[in-house]
Amino acid sequence: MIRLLSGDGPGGRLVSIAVLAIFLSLAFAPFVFEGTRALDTAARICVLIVLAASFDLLLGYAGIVSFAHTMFFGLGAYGVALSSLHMGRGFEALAAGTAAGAGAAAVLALVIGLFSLRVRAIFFAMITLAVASAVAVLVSQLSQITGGEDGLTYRIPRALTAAADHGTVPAFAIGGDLVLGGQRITGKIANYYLVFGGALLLFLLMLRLVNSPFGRVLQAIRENDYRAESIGYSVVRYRIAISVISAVIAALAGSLFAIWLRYVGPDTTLSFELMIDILLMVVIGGMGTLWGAVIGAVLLVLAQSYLRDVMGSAAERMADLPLLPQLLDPDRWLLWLGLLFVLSVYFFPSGIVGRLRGRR
Amino acid sequence: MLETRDLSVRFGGHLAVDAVSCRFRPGELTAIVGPNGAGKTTCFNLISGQVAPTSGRVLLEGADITRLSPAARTRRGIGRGFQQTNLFPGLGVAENIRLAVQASRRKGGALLRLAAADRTTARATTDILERVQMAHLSKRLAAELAHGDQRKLEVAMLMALEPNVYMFDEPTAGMSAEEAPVVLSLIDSLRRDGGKCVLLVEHKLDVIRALADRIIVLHNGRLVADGAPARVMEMDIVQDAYLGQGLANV
Amino acid sequence: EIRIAHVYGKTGPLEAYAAQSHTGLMMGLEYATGGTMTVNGETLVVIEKDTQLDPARGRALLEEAYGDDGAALAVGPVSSGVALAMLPVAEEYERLLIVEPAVADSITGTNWNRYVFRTGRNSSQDAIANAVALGAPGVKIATLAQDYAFGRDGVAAFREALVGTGAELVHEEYVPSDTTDFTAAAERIFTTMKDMEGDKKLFLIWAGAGNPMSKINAMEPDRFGVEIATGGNILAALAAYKELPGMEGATYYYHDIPDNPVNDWLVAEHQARFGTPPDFFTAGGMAAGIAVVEALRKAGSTDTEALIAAMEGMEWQTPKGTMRFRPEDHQALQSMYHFRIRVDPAVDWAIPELVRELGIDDLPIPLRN
Amino acid sequence: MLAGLLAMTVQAMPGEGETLAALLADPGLWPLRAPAALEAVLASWVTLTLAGLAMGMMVFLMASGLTLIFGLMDVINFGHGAFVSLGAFVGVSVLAALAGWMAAPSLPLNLAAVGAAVLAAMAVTGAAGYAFERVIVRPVYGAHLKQILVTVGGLIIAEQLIYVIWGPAEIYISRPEMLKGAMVFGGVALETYRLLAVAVGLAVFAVMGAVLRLTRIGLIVRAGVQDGEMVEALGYRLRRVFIGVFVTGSALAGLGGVLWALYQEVVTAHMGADLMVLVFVVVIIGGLGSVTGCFLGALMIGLVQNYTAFVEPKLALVSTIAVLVLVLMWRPTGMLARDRGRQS
Amino acid sequence: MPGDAAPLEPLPDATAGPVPAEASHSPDPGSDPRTEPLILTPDFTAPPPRPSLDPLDDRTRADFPAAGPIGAAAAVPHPAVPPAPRPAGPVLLSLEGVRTDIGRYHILGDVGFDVPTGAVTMLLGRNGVGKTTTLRTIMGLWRARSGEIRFAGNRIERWPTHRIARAGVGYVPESMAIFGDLTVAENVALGSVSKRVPTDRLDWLFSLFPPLATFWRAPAGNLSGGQKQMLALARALVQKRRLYLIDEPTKGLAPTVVDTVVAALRDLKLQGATVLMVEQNFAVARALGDRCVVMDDGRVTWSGVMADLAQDAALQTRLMGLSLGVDA
Ligand SMILES: Nc1ncnc2c1ncn2[C@@H]1O[C@H](COP(=O)(O)OP(=O)(O)OP(=O)(O)O)[C@@H](O)[C@H]1O
Ligand SMILES: Nc1ncnc2c1ncn2[C@@H]1O[C@H](COP(=O)(O)OP(=O)(O)OP(=O)(O)O)[C@@H](O)[C@H]1O
Ligand SMILES: [Mg+2]
Ligand SMILES: [Mg+2]
Repeated sequence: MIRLLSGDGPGGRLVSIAVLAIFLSLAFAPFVFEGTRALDTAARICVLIVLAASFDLLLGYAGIVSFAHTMFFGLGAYGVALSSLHMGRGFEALAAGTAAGAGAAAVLALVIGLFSLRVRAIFFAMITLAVASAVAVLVSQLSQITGGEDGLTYRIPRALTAAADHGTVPAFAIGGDLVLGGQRITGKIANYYLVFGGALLLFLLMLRLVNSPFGRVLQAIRENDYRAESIGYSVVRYRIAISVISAVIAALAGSLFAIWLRYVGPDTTLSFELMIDILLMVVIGGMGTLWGAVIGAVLLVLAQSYLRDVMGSAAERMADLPLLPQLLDPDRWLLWLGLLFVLSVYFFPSGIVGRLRGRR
Repeated sequence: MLETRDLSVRFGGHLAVDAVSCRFRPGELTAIVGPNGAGKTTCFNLISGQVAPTSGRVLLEGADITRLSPAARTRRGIGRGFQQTNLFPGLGVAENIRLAVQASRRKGGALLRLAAADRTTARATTDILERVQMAHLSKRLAAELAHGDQRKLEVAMLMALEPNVYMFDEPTAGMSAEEAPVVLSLIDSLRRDGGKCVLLVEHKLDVIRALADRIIVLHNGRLVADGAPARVMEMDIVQDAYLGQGLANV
Repeated sequence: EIRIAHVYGKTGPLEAYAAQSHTGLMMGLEYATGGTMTVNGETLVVIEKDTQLDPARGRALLEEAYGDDGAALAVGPVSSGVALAMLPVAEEYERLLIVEPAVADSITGTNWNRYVFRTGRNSSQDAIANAVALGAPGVKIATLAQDYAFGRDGVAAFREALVGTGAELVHEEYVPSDTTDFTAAAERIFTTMKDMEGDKKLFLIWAGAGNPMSKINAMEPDRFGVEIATGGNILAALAAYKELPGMEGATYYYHDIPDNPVNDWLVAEHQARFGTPPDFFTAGGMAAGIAVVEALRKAGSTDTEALIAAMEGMEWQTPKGTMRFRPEDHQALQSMYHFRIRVDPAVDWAIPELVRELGIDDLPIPLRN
Repeated sequence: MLAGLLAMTVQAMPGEGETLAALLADPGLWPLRAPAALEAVLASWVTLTLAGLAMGMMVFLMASGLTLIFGLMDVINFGHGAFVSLGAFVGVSVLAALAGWMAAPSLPLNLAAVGAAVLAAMAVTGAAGYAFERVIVRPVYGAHLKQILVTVGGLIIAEQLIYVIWGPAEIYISRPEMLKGAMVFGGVALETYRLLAVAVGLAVFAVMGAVLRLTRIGLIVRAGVQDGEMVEALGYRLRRVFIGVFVTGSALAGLGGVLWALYQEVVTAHMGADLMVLVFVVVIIGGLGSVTGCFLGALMIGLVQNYTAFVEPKLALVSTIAVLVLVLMWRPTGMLARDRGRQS
Repeated sequence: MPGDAAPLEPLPDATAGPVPAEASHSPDPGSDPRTEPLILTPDFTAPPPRPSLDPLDDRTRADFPAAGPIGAAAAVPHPAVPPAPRPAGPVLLSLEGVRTDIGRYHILGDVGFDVPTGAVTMLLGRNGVGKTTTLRTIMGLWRARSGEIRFAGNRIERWPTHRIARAGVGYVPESMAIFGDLTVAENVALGSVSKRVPTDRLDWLFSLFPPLATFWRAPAGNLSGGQKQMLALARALVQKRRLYLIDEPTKGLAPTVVDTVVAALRDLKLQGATVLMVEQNFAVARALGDRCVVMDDGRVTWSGVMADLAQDAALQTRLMGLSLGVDA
């Protein structure tokens, strides 16, 4: 277990409990929660955990700010979509698309890195912003290939859709009326476990990565690149390496997402809003610790889905007060999240995880 | 082992290092002295690769390393400490040293091994911590150390690199009279026991007298004297331009 | 109880449209049920779902609506991208999705499936209506459109429809959606058109903010005898049309134009409740609301097959007069309005005055599914 | 490089590619779609040039505040866009109230209305900048990473607050009566409104230059960014100076916002954020912290965009990025970046 | 625009005379350097011309008359034997029961001592005992958790830093805190309250630290370590202050310059200034100090007249762990 987690446990009792709870909920989501939305939310969380964690590799571990992370995510997703459209429905298409997306992401990250990681870090932030916006435009321009603004809808192997039936879970009763199992395993559930397993694997891989000697060097570079260079680490190479790795992982996350969703479009995979969401997840959860990405992703997805309901009822209760109802309008949920974000940047720069760990 | 040939560098109109040629041998501790701004640190920068020379070459064991990056030179065995303290401020003291140990063993590229599981690196780290008498500080962040301790950590990181050529830039500046000897005896042992080539920039004459096998004097970027300590110290130029009344000659 | 899901982009850049659409839908249900909100003895309940303009979310919400909330049918969304992502869900769950007001042709075109109906216009309808309104023998027309699928489809439909009118399309100019400076595009168009003879028109197809109309007008196209023409817009945007009195084009809706009891009710009620006349998307939402009620009544149940049978070819009354679901692609055929701009200083926006109503039969909308 | 890649992809597309390839191959074809006299061609180019310069000037107005804050305080304010939007909304509200002055065919009245809107916008954005500095930016001076994060957070909040106050709808506004239309000399048309933008831009440029040259503020702020403690230890009230600069920068964003709103004739809460990519590009190619560089960069972008859009609209999309790439290949720190000292 | 003007490059070093032929060839790498010191021609530093202090003044340095020779500073007599301790004047600064925490660490626990007017008080102690922290606490850069700090009759422990500075306290930090992106001229200008500094003050600084004149328009980040230290001192000395807090000024300075600094601080004392200084070099401390405060582990362990400490090897060993040598 310890080895599996690369010796880097969540740390702190509360964090451990939270992470364990998240893991269990995700692992048994199809059987614990009712309804399609819950399953969809769970799958989304799996993908976003990987995406946010891969962004944290850059932001938290290497101190590089990139606004092009969703671009790589998109590459992975479009890879699967295009291969499924052109090669026809099938697992080969999924595999080929995934590989192609990851490869394209690696190449693009390498080019951007070679070009801009040599200059100051701020430059990298702005240049990635510019490149990402150019790619988004390109995707909408090349609508014959990419489906433009409207995106692409495609079919995945039948074994992964709700129509397929993979048998039922053996049911057994534990005392009295309590019966576990018995559910039908549809292709959708199989699909979910594909996403879950993929995400878990990638996450463990990243955990390993940041606790490797390589990961330590990244932190050193973040702290003082000049010094890192002078003790014999080639800073540019490390920076480029991590940006390529993080791009590839983002692309893989994109592929998982595409397999789950059976739709890709610029809004779901390339948008600046998604980029901001990832940023929020990483920062609120805690930069520089992958567990932060886990907690951040879960919180943000839950907030997006449920914060609004809470706010709606609060707004109703304050209906007679001036301004407050507007501020609490469910449509203004982003306002509160932004506030939370800013607060977390200063009051717990190490995010929720850092905060909870500190109280150990 | 290390040699510079007509090394020069010009910053704008200012010739900071002017055709400096000299050789450094293993087992020898060379002190480099000279007034402020004479070009000592810049010479170091040229040798370790932080600054590219306008002309001239740097040779290590006969090979030309003038075009290599600082990192590449460090990997070939040139270790360099800084005059202005230059650490990883947000990391712990032990981690600072560990990174240097890891660098010297070229383990930074390992993506999937576990850093914590690397016993030999860990052992080397504790070893160095003990040698510089900083074991009690190992968990503190480098940024939290007092100035003198930061200087010591700087030296410790250099030790951890285990280079063949050690370059110390005023390692004891700001160290108290009690602490400095610890560091100095370490430096001394490098040369005597390790047979390493040591370059030392220092303004404290007692240190130079005690340690140096040879002194090089830089003045306005030029090498103006090179020889045994006693002889060099007597020279007029050194007396007038550098030593002054000698308040520092404790 | 019958549950109807309204899945639409409540928050995000299209918030304003979304709000109109929702108001319209609710008023449509209210009007069609005579204020009782019951059909076939069952209460209508509207569940709102916010896609935040995210297709993935839209898709998940629609699944939730059908799967968990038991919605009999769904209405929405605002954005075409979201709509396209949602279409397969309707097919998978075998429930109806009434698209309103997303306009992409492919919704009732290449990506259509039999569970999809659309009460809103599609972009061809817009383009063709404009072509019919503007086209006449001897007229030379240039187009300026956004360089993405919507713009190119629009111009393509416009070009096709123009063929029958005797007008000639002499230049197509496409610019990025985020263009802010139209000097270059205008110069290119002027360069092409200035030495031509006859009536010269520049037709703008533009969605969203950054409408180039007044910027091009500021470059005084009349120097070269070029007149600007464009389709209708929401009231707020009509303010900018004040600079172009006399401009012609075709619009989807303006509250003063249609003359029927449904519209009279809508205008009066909207004015009374909100202090403003109903707008573009209010009318669309209402059309969808009435369609839902009519269909449920006609089918007598919420069974999807019964509903489809009831709706194919169904005609019903809307603020825009009679609409008809074409059986082949489930697109609602409807009137469009050829207008001319009049400026009244007392009104905040420019008034599109009816020149001619372009009825269902005047508009040859191609089948593309 | 990027442009080249793009050109290749575009060429690969059916239809489009042919005309494009032909155009690229034969520059003689460029302006000559229809037989036209040389003067007419010339007139087009003059129009494009004047318009491009004026557009650059407007971009400069929006970028100037960012450069000022960036150059002096080393704070990258990703929230700058929110101030542009805020200024635009305030300005538009004032203009709506002064509708009478706007509609009157009198230049002084028109200008008075615009002036009032600008003042109000600057006052409000200045005040917002004050709050932003105190609450959001102050704790993170010197920490770039945190600045980026915190100001992005500020951007989200500010945009949402605009929604709360002005509602979700975009607001349309017309230019004042006398600033509509264009001035036509021969075949050259120059929008009247752009003249106003040019005048304001030049004035701002001159005033900024004078203040920075004649006062010590620039010095104190630049020193304060490197080591705020030491500046305080030398007896300066650094916080006050910082606030002053930040407020000024934000007020300039407000000014840019109003002028941009009147140019676009519509305001949306995210208009500022949409402009940020352009503004960043201008600031980068100008060189971090250089007001003159920002000025030149803005003019350059204005011209390049117009020229490419005229010659080949497909390329206009990436022209900005291409300029950025080229400038950075030539000078990795931008055209006029200040020489920074060594770090060791 | 000043921000945009490229800093003037330092002019070709006017101080370097024509290089005699034998100076330009380097020592024969073959010969053993230990046998014969190779003596090359020394070139004495001629005084650089005095540039304008105004960092915004673009005139070239050639416009200014030459200043006095470098010997000017050395001309100030400074006997090798310290002067007899002067009677301590009225107390200018006093600390009482000062405790300072940094984060969760307790660094100072009960520090108290007096600094008399017109004298140099030395703060001594091993590394990490809290000397720097004491100076920073006085300056208001760390906040004392409890205790009193009085300066010229005012309680200043709650004052903001800039107010303390304006009350007449100059500070030379241990890290030097040079503004690396600013030119030397701009750094010095920031040290002065008025925009124009009296030229005699400037002349004095240039004669103390000639490199400052040479690199007047260069970015200060490019200075050598010792030159930065000189700049840090100059930035504090350019303005007359009542009290100077100086943290390890001689570290990294060449022996001649150390002498110069000692002379300069004596000068300052003659002008009526008060100095509180941290110094590791006991010879310097002994030569300059009138009084002495010794710290250990965050508290004061001894304070008194410098001469008492200088003459008592046993006391030195007790206080600082080893004998630093006694005066004859
Ligand atoms: N920022 C900080 N955070 C935590 N601890 C600190 C910090 N700065 C200093 N310390 C601690 O405070 C103690 C005293 O430090 P200080 O710098 O005052 O020592 P000093 O006497 O000046 O030593 P030196 O002679 O080495 O400069 C040291 O133990 C140091 O580790
Ligand atoms: N990057 C640079 N740009 C311009 N000038 C420089 C640069 N680096 C060093 N110099 C100049 O070169 C000269 C030599 O500097 P160097 O740091 O080598 O001196 P040093 O001998 O180490 O002095 P010290 O004993 O004071 O540390 C100095 O005058 C310095 O101002
Ligand atoms: Mg040095
Ligand atoms: Mg200290």
